[in-house]
Amino acid sequence: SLLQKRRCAFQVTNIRNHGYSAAGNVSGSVQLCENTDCCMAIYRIINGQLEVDTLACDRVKMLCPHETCKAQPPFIDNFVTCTCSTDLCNRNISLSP
Amino acid sequence: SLLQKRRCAFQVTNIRNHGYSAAGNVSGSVQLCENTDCCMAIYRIINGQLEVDTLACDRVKMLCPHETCKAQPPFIDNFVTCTCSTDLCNRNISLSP
Amino acid sequence: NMQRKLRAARADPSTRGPICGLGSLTVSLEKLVLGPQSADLNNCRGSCAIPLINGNNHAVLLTYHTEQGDVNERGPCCVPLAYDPLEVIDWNDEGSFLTSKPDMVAKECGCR
Amino acid sequence: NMQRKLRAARADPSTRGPICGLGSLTVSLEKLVLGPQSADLNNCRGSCAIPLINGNNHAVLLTYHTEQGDVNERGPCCVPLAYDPLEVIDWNDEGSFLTSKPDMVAKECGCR
Repeated sequence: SLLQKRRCAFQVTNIRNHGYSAAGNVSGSVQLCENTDCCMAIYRIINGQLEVDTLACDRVKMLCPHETCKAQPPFIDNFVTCTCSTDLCNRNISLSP
Repeated sequence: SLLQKRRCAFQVTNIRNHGYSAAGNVSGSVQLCENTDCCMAIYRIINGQLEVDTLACDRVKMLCPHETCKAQPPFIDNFVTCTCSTDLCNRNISLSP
Repeated sequence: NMQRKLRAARADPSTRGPICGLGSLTVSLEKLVLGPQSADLNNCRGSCAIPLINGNNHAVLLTYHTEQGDVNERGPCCVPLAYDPLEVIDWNDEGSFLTSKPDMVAKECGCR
Repeated sequence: NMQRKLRAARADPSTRGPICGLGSLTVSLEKLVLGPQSADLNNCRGSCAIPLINGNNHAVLLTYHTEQGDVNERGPCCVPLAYDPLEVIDWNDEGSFLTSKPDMVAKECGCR
């Protein structure tokens, strides 16, 4: 809604990634987005498995036209990125071939 | 000659003109040029009379193809400038129309 | 001062296209970073004629020189003089990370 | 790093004219100062293609963008990035005087 801030799943695996905390208050595994309606997920394909790299509110002004997180090629270096615009939508990712 | 430094008449009327001293040692009204073979004269036409503005060794990398100081138009704002390449040649100036 | 003198020396007033200035330019970053997919990096465009936009002495004298007929010389060009950084998502072997890239977004233009 | 990635993305090696660099340019100063009559102010000339000479992130991405087909956009331009001053003889009502003018002589070039 217009009054409620967007809530996104939050998980950061790379310890160099301090910047995402600035995107909004984190409580457990949920972040309350300060300046965006977009949630973001970055997965990495390791040995054929999708593993979480980063889940957070968007920090870098990505587009998020979809309600669910649909990752589309090209995938760079086995990283899979998607954005979405509903609460906690970045918990699940769907890959289109 | 190649061994002797160029000697030029020296006279600076504008008190803002500190820079010319750096062109060579000054003794009375003669300057011994440090880095150039060119003498320079700047006159100013005031009430139809030529008055000395600056006589010194050249500081700003002027050309001096002539042995005597021949000023040629265009004259900017009544300033008349000439350069020459013999000792004390900038004592006298000749105007070509 | 030098520009004033040159302006006085010019015969005709300039009647060319848009003068040098900042405009929007959206560039795809898709193969370079994990995000954003694209960004408005701006660009500088427009003509450089006297009086020059943000010109300096070299640019003013170069304009004067080329306007006097040396058409083979590179004339002044409208280019960015200052930039903002842009935050992007880069990656290395340990995973993705946020990083601020310098000199990404043009924010001021001038003739050089 | 960003330039390396873009270079890898390019299909064909560049085979253009001289690349961006510094060259001599003698400019008349006759109507502007009492001396010198002319001076070598240098100029920057040459093509800006990847790998860019002294490029920065904006210039690299702009090159990439225009090389991908946006021919209407202003592409990177070879311009001076640093200058030396030049000593000239200027004048005012009190007479002539030596003065050092900044940004007169180009001494380093790059693509912007």
